[in-house]
Amino acid sequence: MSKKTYATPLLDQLEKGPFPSFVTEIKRAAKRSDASNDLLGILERCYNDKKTHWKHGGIVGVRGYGGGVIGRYSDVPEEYPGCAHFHTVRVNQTSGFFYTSKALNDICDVWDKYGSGLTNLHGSTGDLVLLGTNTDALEPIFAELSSRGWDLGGSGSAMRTPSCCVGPARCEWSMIDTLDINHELTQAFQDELHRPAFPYKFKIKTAGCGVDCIASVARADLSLVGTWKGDIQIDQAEVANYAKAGMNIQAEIVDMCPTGCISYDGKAIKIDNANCSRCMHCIAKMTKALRPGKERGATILVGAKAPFVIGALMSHVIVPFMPLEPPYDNLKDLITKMWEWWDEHGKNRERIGELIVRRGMREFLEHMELDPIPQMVFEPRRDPFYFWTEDELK
Amino acid sequence: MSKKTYATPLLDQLEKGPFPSFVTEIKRAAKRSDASNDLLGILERCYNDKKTHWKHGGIVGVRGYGGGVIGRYSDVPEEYPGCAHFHTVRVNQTSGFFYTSKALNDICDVWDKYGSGLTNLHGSTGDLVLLGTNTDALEPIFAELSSRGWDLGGSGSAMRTPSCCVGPARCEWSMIDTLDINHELTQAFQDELHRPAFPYKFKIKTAGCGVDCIASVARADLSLVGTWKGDIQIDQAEVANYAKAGMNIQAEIVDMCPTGCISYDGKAIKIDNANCSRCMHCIAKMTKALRPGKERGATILVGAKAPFVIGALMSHVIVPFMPLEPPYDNLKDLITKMWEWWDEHGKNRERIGELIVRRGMREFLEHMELDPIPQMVFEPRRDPFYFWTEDELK
Amino acid sequence: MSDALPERQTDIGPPDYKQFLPPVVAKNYGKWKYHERISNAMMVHVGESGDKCYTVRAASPRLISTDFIRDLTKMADKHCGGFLRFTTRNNVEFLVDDENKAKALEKDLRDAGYMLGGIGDTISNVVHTQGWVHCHSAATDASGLVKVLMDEFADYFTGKKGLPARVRLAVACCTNMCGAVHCSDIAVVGIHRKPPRINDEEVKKACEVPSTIASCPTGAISPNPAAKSVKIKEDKCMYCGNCYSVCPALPISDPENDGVAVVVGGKIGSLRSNPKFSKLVIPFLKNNPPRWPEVTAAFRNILTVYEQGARKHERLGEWVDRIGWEKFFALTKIPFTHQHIDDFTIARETFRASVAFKW
Amino acid sequence: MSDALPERQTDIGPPDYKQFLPPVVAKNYGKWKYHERISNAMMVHVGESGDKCYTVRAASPRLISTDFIRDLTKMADKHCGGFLRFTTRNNVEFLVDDENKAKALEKDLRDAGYMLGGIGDTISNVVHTQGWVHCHSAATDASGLVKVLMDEFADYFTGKKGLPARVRLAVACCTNMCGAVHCSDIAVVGIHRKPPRINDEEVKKACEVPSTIASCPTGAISPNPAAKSVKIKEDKCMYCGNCYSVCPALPISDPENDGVAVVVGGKIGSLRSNPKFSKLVIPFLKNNPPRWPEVTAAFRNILTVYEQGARKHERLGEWVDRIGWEKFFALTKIPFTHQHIDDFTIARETFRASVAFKW
Ligand code: SRM
Ligand code: SRM
Ligand code: SRM
Ligand code: SRM
Ligand code: SF4
Ligand code: SF4
Ligand code: SF4
Ligand code: SF4
Ligand code: SF4
Ligand code: SF4
Ligand code: SF4
Ligand code: SF4
Repeated sequence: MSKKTYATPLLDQLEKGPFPSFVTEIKRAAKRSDASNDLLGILERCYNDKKTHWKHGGIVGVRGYGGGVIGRYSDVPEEYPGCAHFHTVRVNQTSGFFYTSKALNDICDVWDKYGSGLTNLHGSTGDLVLLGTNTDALEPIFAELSSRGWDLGGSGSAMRTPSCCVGPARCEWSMIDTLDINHELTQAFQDELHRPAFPYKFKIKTAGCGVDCIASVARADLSLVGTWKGDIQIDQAEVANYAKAGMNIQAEIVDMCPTGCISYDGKAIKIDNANCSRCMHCIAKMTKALRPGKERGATILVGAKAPFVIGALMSHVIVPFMPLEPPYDNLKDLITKMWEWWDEHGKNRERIGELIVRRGMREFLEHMELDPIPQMVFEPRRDPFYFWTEDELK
Repeated sequence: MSKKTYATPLLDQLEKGPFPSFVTEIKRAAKRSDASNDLLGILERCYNDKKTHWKHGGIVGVRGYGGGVIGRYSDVPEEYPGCAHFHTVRVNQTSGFFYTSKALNDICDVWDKYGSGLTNLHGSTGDLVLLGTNTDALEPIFAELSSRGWDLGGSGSAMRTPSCCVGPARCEWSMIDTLDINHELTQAFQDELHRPAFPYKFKIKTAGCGVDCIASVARADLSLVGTWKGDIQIDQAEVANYAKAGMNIQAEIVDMCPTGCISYDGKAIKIDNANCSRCMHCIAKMTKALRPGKERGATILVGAKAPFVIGALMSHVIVPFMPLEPPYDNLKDLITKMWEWWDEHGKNRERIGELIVRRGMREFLEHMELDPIPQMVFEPRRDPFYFWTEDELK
Repeated sequence: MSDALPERQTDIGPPDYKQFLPPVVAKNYGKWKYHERISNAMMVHVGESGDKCYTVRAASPRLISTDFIRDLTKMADKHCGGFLRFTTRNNVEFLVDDENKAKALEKDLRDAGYMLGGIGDTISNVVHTQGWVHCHSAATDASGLVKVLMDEFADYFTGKKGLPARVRLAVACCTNMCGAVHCSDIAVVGIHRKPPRINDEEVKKACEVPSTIASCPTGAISPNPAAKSVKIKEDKCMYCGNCYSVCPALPISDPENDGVAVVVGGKIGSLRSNPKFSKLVIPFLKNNPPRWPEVTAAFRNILTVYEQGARKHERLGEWVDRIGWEKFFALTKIPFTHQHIDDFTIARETFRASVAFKW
Repeated sequence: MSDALPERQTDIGPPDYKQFLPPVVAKNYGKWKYHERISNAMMVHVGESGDKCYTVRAASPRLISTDFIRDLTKMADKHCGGFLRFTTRNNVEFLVDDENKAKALEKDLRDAGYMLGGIGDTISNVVHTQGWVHCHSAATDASGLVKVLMDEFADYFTGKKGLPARVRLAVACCTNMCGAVHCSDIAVVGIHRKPPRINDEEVKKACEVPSTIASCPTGAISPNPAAKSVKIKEDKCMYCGNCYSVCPALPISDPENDGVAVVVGGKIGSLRSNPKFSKLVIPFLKNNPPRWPEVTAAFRNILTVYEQGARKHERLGEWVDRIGWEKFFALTKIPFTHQHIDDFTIARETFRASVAFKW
């Protein structure tokens, strides 16, 4: 195919300015790839028309899998034949997004050969996203990647690619092994990841602490967040150093503690641990002086999702503290149990959080064999409208 | 009728203890009234059976009125014939619940003649409630009362008897003339009060300030609450007196101000009035030192009600500030306009607050010709799901 | 009173309040400067004019005989020029313009056995409802509960015992909540625990099917055209009794299973924090008349923990919001059950979407 | 790469992360003691062992070519033993175990034109989505918006300008919100303003009617049995486009009326305050590619007011909660409209049921 050259006056304006330009990236790829070259053209057109020129994807994929590829077709295929098909391949990223040059170069080789040469590192769910190829290339790509040790991520009504924060790899606050948990869950649920069989998507995100650098509470059906029991460990010498270095401990720490459980007499910090909600503020701002308590585990929350259909939800607590040690069987059992209930009662395109809202926490908790506890709610109900079982009436 | 004597071992236990006893009151009335005597019997029976022995009331009332009487019949009329009928007459109380001996004695005379001799001073809505009479007595009671200057209160799907706090009569904080407003509204809407023509009940409560001693925000479809513009008036000498008298101004005032807009240097108080939310805390606790600002008016809120059918609602702001001076035409117009919309769209047994939730604030505000302002909400909406009119798209 | 009926009048509305204002009130109307609490039974309001208005407050059971009223008016005639008023919580207030008069009044009231108090940071009278005295809908009595609660907390009314802030009690005998239960510091509401029983014959005669269906908050009611009646999906019914309000042929009361629920933490004023709804803390206590000892014990427990934990001026709901509901349940040792977790219209907003909580 | 295809494998999952950990990370895994920020481009983590791990962070547009990746790997080969990682906001991190190495690395990166920063209280990279580059659902572009926003706020990324706290931006090209718009400090989301157009023939062929009906949050869709299609009650449609996600025969995009909405005040972590949803502040700005000047100006305005008003460590949503939304609108001079008042599932909770507010 001889390459068209597109005038891209609009896009060109996005090569200006200090931030690295995705347009430059498309142009770089376009040098080698017809698909990327035509993408330039079609994208300029979108900018011009102020509308998308992509159509709903049909179902495309690799043999034996029901997900991992997002089909995409343009609505002007004749004019931009290079990206008439422009499917996305979701490659399951590594835990914590750690790579070696070798590994990334391998992927680049495959992608330069079979795809547009364009990627997203990473997609919002966490996948290493290979952006733009055609249906015929899918099997070869998969063969090349999988033989090199890479597998696809999730799409459709399946478990989605789990992801996690950098955690113990490079963070002093991680109270669970986020990378290992993330890896183990991904491995344990390969079938659920590749072969959509759920009512809708199911996302898992693991954060080492309540700072939640992976946004689990906002963006995962299952949020695992590291936490502790026991007293915050205080190094008073370091407290003094912070003060010396100019920190206004009263204003920045004491007054900002949401539970008011810290006091500071100008010398030492005292924490009323029984009233600490483990919000992480003081620890995050005085990392040298304060460290979480010694008994470690995770809080398990369920149900976050985007606004459709009943308004956005954040994940809410269902297990306040769960020790998480390999092989994480307790966690895997919990997940399996959760899926059972959702599978049975969830409507098509109903996330688990929506199902809990629809059928009530009671049914969910009973299925999960979890006792109701106040930590599950911000506050008890207001109205006196509730159910009793025959058992409870006895 | 020769009087039965009832053994009331259960009720008798409610004559013990320091608080004045309603059982004693029933017994006092029973001395003169068969109805009250039989009430003793039926009430003991309720205590024994742990259930009510009253049935739904049929429609009873006085000629020309659709409300003001609550019909009530017992489900064991043969056994307690004196209270087989036991209707309640709601007498419209005075503004602020002020009375003279003469006025109350008049009512007692009528009630001793035609009723049980039992009353509620006052009902939860505010009426002077005459408790227990029979259908035949209703017209005479009404004639006796109305000729002495008393009228009935509301019931059914009507405007209900408005009520108000003691306000300017005996409170230094009242920023509107609660008694007069209450009286004027009651008089202006006599027809709406006596002849139910609304989708459901409509309650009005007027409080002189945000302390809300009449519970308007919790219990009225229309809540009028006095407030001010301008700076809080400070008498620093009295501030000093409070400090001298032992008040911990920092802890009790400064730290408890919800907007953090007060400072105190050990001598004088300073208020950042632009950030004051007029919550009334500081004024209420330092009444000699602090007084509301000088421009006075009311905040108008709409929609409170009990939990049926969609959960309890509190009234919410629709007009942040409205000057209220006799003859209160601005207020009367507002009310009439509100009723128009509710009348048109409200379902049977749908309170105005529920209707606003069902059809949205926009429609209500547009009908009211009120512009949307941030004071109407705690926070703006979360989701991006909203309507546009053709006009707005232009 | 003569036997011939006088001529009736309509739409005259209530008498003008102005004629009922005591002279000191009329004179200083709208011109009060400040007030001072003299005791929990007496306060003085001082006018810009320097005039003083002393108020003495007495408890009333609200359900009172004309005798009780006549006693009050006699007292008013003797001390107050025949003026008196009631409060929004059904206490009686006597107003005089001079300290000595106030003292004499107070003495007379005490001698006559009145319970004085309710002013300031007290447990004042209980906002309440009809109960078994008058209402068909009642799942419990109201006056009886008020009596036993006020007996229990008499010292908090009179001021013998102090409190961090006002504690407002309420009693409602059914979920219509004619009392102020939904926004009270501690309150009790009558509830049922079994679905209504359908009397098809009566439904046909007495009820409007569409409004009966519409009355159900959970959509448990559907038409039963064959019987010209309704059907109730029992597993969707949460026994609120609203259908019974609309249709007498759906009786729901059941002595075995009726009782009360305790809610706490509501408030009305906007001082410090926004008005708050009460929250459920005890889903059920059985009806144990005449003195409902389980209810008074529950209130006592909650009050004691509040008293110990709250700061000055901190209302019960504000205290709980500060320490967190998990601490409230821990401190009061009240068991937390499925009933506590909301499953109604705003349930999602109550789920703890945060990892910050206390053990 | 050879031409013959290697043997495919399935269900192997991702490679074990352990092989990708830089040696200093592997050695100190789970045993970090503290970290220090050296600049907004570099930080050091110190292990219990005393080992140090220096991180240098560079911006990436996320939509990158293999060339970009190969450049990164070359840099990693040169300085970091071939190890590198990405952050959850799509920045690139290079990790070394020695300060001098870190400095050399930083210099090389700067020389190669990388934009360094994003560490600490910065505006880091924007979480975003596909937009016109790849998605059929997009009401706006994503990468373009990210580019112009990050150009506008480059100084806040590099740390040339400071901030009271992190400000997290997000962009989503439709209300599916694949970005983190619903919990971000300042974010923008693509929206439509006209109902979908129904292509009956296509609906019949391509769509499942019941799931199309169920997809509508407002219940605006009903069956059209005659046409084996659906009907849309236009006055109930609020143009969310969810039906189009489910049924391609209901196109909704409309260049004249599509655009973006700005939301603010969300947060995710539980530090200080619970996670917060973003709230709508600007209901509509037109799509004005390629540089959306109205959007960058709106963000700039909000950021400036926040910067001036917030306390140290106070996130945007925390600042607004402290001063109140009425003040936010006054300070930013953003007009308040009907669109701001919630009318969706939790609307009632947002109505101001309190008399405490600011003028
Ligand atoms: C007498 C009184 C209770 C009392 O002991 O003080 C009362 C008594 C009744 N109320 Fe009430 N309500 C009374 C104040 C209230 C209040 C409080 C208030 O007005 O401040 C409320 C809560 C606020 C509100 O309006 O939402 C209240 C909310 C209800 C409801 C629920 C309404 C709703 O929209 O949810 C009902 C049910 C109904 O209307 O069918 C109701 C219905 C009733 C009925 C008429 C029972 C019925 O279903 O037919 C009760 C008659 C009892 C009787 O036999 O005397 N009553 N009712 C109060 C009126 C006295 C007066 O006129 O002064
Ligand atoms: C007499 C009465 C008004 C009336 O028209 O009858 C009244 C009168 C006063 N109230 Fe009240 N309030 C009265 C019901 C209320 C109510 C309504 C209710 O309880 O249902 C409330 C709202 C309660 C709530 O928020 O849940 C109420 C919350 C207050 C407060 C706020 C307390 C707080 O900090 O939250 C004050 C201010 C204070 O005391 O600092 C107050 C202060 C006052 C003052 C001091 C106002 C003044 O300067 O005159 C009055 C002296 C009373 C006292 O008891 O200390 N009054 N007060 C009501 C007496 C009821 C009773 O017999 O106990
Ligand atoms: C690298 C990264 C994790 C990863 O696995 O990739 C990370 C790493 C760290 N975060 Fe984070 N956070 C990262 C995304 C997040 C996110 C998620 C997001 O933005 O979508 C959040 C939640 C934001 C929210 O609440 O909306 C997040 C909120 C924080 C906070 C809390 C800030 C606050 O006070 O609200 C801290 C604590 C602090 O800095 O005091 C924090 C602190 C840290 C520390 C200091 C933790 C540590 O001791 O190592 C790390 C240094 C980073 C820095 O930038 O200063 N990190 N951090 C992510 C970098 C993204 C980027 O390129 O900018
Ligand atoms: C690629 C990605 C955006 C990106 O640029 O990074 C993406 C792209 C799409 N998302 Fe998403 N979502 C992506 C992360 C998310 C996230 C964020 C997350 O996972 O943390 C969300 C919000 C959280 C959530 O799950 O609720 C998200 C919420 C949605 C929704 C709404 C789901 C809901 O329950 O409300 C849809 C609609 C749907 O499923 O039909 C959706 C649908 C889509 C589809 C498949 C469009 C469609 O309707 O068929 C998009 C394909 C675009 C394309 O052509 O490539 N996408 N989507 C992200 C996945 C990359 C990856 O695998 O790493
Ligand atoms: S979530 Fe916690 S453990 Fe994970 S990177 Fe962030 S601060 Fe560290
Ligand atoms: S973790 Fe949070 S709640 Fe606990 S002491 Fe620190 S700042 Fe306070
Ligand atoms: S509401 Fe305000 S004005 Fe009315 S009595 Fe109470 S404190 Fe006084
Ligand atoms: S009225 Fe309330 S907000 Fe205003 S200064 Fe006083 S305490 Fe603060
Ligand atoms: S609360 Fe219920 S039972 Fe009690 S008076 Fe009101 S309607 Fe009757
Ligand atoms: S009692 Fe309540 S929930 Fe049960 S059927 Fe009647 S209205 Fe519905
Ligand atoms: S936000 Fe909407 S338009 Fe953007 S990628 Fe997700 S589904 Fe596509
Ligand atoms: S665009 Fe949204 S609101 Fe409109 S019909 Fe489709 S799903 Fe319903």
